[in-house]
Amino acid sequence: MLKPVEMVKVCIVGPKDYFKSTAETLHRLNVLHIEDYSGEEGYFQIGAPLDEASKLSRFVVTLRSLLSYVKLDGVYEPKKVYSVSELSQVAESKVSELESMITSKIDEIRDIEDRLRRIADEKRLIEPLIALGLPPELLSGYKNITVFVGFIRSDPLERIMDVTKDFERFIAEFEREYVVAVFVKNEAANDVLRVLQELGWREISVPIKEGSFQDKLVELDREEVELREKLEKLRAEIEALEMENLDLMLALEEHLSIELEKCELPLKAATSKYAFIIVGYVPKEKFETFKQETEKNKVVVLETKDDVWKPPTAFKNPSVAKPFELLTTSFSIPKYTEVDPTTVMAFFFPIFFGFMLGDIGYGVILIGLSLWLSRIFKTEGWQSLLRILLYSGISTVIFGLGFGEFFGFELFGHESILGGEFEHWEPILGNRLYDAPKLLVVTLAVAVIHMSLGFIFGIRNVAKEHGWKHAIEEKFNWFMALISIAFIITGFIMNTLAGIPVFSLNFAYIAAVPLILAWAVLTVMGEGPMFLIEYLTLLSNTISYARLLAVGLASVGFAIAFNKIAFEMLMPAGIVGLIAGIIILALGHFINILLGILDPGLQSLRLHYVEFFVKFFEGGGIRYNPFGRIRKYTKEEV
Amino acid sequence: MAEVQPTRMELIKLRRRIKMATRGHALLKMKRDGLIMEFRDILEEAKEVIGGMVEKYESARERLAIAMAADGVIAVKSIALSCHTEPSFTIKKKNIMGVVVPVIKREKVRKRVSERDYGVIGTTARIDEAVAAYEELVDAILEVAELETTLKRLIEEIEKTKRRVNALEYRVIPDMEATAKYISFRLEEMDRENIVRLKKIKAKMAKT
Amino acid sequence: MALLRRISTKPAEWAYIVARVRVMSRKLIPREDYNKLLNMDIHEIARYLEESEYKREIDELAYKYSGMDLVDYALSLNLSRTYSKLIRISKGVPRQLIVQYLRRYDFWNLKNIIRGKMFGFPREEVEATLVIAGEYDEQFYRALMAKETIEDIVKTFEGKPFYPILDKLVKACPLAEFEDELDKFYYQSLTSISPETIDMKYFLEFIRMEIDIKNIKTILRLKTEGAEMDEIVPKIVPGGYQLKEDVARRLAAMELDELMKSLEGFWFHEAIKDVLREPLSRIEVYFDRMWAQKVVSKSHHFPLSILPVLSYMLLKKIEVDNLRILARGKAEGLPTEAIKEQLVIV
Amino acid sequence: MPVEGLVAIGAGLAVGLAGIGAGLGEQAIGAAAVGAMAEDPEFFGKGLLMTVIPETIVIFGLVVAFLLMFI
Repeated sequence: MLKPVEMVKVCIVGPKDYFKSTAETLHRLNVLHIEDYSGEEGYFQIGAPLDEASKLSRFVVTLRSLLSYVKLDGVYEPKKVYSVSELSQVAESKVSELESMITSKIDEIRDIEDRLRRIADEKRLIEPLIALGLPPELLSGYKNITVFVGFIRSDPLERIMDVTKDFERFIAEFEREYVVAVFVKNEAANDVLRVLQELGWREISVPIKEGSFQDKLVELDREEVELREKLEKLRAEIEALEMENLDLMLALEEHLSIELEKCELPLKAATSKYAFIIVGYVPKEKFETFKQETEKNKVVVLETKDDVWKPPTAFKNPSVAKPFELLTTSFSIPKYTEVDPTTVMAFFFPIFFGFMLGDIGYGVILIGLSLWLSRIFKTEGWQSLLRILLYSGISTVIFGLGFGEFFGFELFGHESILGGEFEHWEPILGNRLYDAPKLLVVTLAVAVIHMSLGFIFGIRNVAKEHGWKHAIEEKFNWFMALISIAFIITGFIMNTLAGIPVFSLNFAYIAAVPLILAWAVLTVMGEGPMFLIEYLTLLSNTISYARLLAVGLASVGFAIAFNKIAFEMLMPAGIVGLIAGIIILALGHFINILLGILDPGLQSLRLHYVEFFVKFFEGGGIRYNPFGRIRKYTKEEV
Repeated sequence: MAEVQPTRMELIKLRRRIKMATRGHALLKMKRDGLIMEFRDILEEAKEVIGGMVEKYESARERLAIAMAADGVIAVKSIALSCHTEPSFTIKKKNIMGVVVPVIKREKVRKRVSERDYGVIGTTARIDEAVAAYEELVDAILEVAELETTLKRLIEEIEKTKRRVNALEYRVIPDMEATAKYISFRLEEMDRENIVRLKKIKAKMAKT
Repeated sequence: MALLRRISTKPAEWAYIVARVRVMSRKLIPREDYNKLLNMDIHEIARYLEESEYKREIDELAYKYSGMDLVDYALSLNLSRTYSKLIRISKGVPRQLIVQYLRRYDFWNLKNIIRGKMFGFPREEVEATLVIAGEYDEQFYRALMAKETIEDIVKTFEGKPFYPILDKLVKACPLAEFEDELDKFYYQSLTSISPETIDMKYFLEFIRMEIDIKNIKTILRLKTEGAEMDEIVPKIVPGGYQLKEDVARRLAAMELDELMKSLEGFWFHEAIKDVLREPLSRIEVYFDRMWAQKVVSKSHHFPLSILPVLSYMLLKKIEVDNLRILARGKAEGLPTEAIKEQLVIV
Repeated sequence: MPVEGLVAIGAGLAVGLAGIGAGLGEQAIGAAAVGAMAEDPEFFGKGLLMTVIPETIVIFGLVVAFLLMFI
């Protein structure tokens, strides 16, 4: 529960001839977490992939490329599961068959896209010419006259006049520039060109010699439409083709990938001329079967006591807590030797969440929402997240009962919306608005409990890794500091309740003194005097738990505000008010629920990550990732 | 053999030629052996150089790959394309035992810094090294080319010499020796004929 | 008190971007993974990237490309997107400085486009090298690449302060000189900012130190190839931190051995004091690593400043370069050691 | 009567001023936390923790207000 699955380090040694069969077995067993051989030292080298790897790689790359054209959303359930023997026979021919079928179509698509791009270019040429309004016949085909057609920054009329009087100029505005056509005698052409260039002239090469630009444009538009239709059709065809072959393609991809993984196993192994060694970790409980099965391949499986001991972390949590592994791992993966905080988080997270939101109405909505969404989003991550939401929803309902809140209305007490008998009841946990100071004290108590747990884990982690001396100097001292803080707060509260000046001496303050002294001595010894300042950090950590109340108050505040606006200000004002009131109510609570998922979720997470984990959790572990995989689109005959 | 004039003059000439041929044969044999030895030496060198070239090719490819990765494909490729300088070289001749072999006088293809085709500030030393590696590779290729030509020529020459030696040994000398034998045989026969004839004339003269 | 004043000016602006950048830095490829990557082949590297921060890019491109092309495209695209994202998520002074820094990619893109045009590379290949993160957007570059000639490309920039440099290119200035001029222009435009606030001062100091690194690399590279002083001097970027123009001139006049010795006393000396005999590309790797480490440690000293952002941008660029070298090395079948030597693993 | 009014004003000031202070303190932390979470949702826990730390000041204000009002 708090510890990950126990691992043993194993070493598989054998002659190279048996590598292939060993790889088969290892992949099938799917339990060995392989430690890659670095290949830096000495006699043993990283192995070279088996010969088939090259061919398989080519197929796999092609297949995945083809598959990338299918948009597979989330979780796809195959209609047909292919058997391995069936696949390995047809793999080669099928891949090239699929490739040629689809490639020709993709090529066609590329051609059409190219053509479309050229049409767009041509259209861009023609549009300014249409603006100019001269028919194409006039723009070329002269013997003694040169025509300049192009864009220009400003009207060249006067400047050309300086050079020659014998010319004709047409001009039109086009997209913040001018289109111009200048007709001059050949003799003056060079001078005019110079003048034009000075004005930033850019030539337009006239695409057609006769007909009309408008007609050409229409023609191009028509062609474009046709091409686009064709493009759509081709895309649909590809999709149809792929959907039709999808199961086969997925199966082939899986099959080839698995074969490839086996062929590339040597890259993780150390090999010499005749032998190979694979080093890795196996869960202790599976070791015996693993050894038996693997040794059928005439290789030796040894349990080693290597000095490099970095086992991967395989979570071992009850299924209730499983979804919370997502939250643990998004902080970091615990090291093998560390306490896995998942179960603790599974306990506290919903409590914090519920404490903050604490409303029967919102809780019920959250439960419904999570159940509904979990039918839509099937991926593992979403499922975990929605399960966490469900737990939080349940907790919200329970705390809602405790606080006596329903959509911000009070259920119990003299303002109860239920009226009657309920007006005499008191909410078990108190009313959050009126009993805020009381609840503040509760949150501080929660803080001390939660963080104490963190320190206890911390003491255990450090003791395990560096010995008890370090554990006492680095973690136990802070645990005492925490207790002293608890005493100080107690003293503070006692004085306040008694109505005497807060800092006047009492029993709790005195109790804190020896703890503080012990803490100070240990800290100076273990970490140095610089770290004494961290006492303040710990204090701020403690106060940080006040957010349990603060976020809740904000949520209640919103709800009450919306209710007040709707019921007391709008609804009494007739039918329009009624409608506006209902809208305000729905909208307000909708926003509040959104915030109610987001904020308590994040804050609860934060309390775990920042205040709790930092006390003990270093992380940086390796996730247990055994060699092999669970087949989905293919099946193996026994 | 019939066309040979079996005269003493001819015999003397032939004898001289046989002597010369035998000496030539010995000389050619020595030359052949010498050439083979030379060939072996150069072959050794060639092996080394070719090995070096392959190595340089490998390293040039390495450098290139890394430069492409570090400085961008475009930069590296365009530098390759912009390298207009063709390797220039002049062919001179060297005499190995009367065999003329080419010596390729290489101009180093290494470029001057000021002839770079890429900015220094925006690139890394990888691109320098890739360029340098390729320049060295060109050098190495030229060296190999040179050795290869030499080897080819040597092989041809060795073949030729071997053919000549064989021709002398198995054909020319035995032929000449046979002719000489024939001539001397004929000459002896002619001598004998003459003696017989002279004896007959003597006898006739004695009768009359 | 000075600290208090600094924090109280516009802390939220910095806090936001720095926090984001810090998280992004954490997601850079860890150094241990390079050992694994070195054992993979090109397709496996692509797949590794598909499972990392490069997923989106690989997925988008893998239907079409594979192997080296895929990795090349994905890396450039990811770098562009990462940088654009930095601009998108910052505002005020941080944004201003980030934009200024990223303008280097405008020049990088421009150089590549001009080269591509000059040597006739296919458009796709040029596109794969573009890092769209500076002043201009994708649309602009597309239009630029579609232009017929280099003259047309140059004409687009008429009126820009660096237009004269482009104009020179058209008038047959060697490509090498043109590129160096552009880079020098970039650094000059940065160092000419007047350091009004403390943030600007940090930024400038960073740039000046980067210039030092550039300059010493340039000097060493050119010296190794036997360049003369007057060949080196035009390639020196003015405005260095310690390695100012006159110092560079003095160093350039020395023999290589003497030069190496006189580097003692420069802030970057520690990077290379033991490795003087190694090939230059290795020495560059040491420089880059030391520079990155320096920037990272400085960014820890000044957490609410531009330095963490700059350090991330630097590390990201190093990562992309590393991955590209790795992938290309693997695709070309280079030996593992040769690849590892070229990686800057911070 | 006038004394009670002054007390109420004092209590209001205690809460209000504390709130302003906390808000000022939280601006940069909040910006940083949001930034980190935007990159990587895993920073939710740490981000939240950092953000709410100054907010204890408000609780101090509130406690003071309580003491003024009720005691």
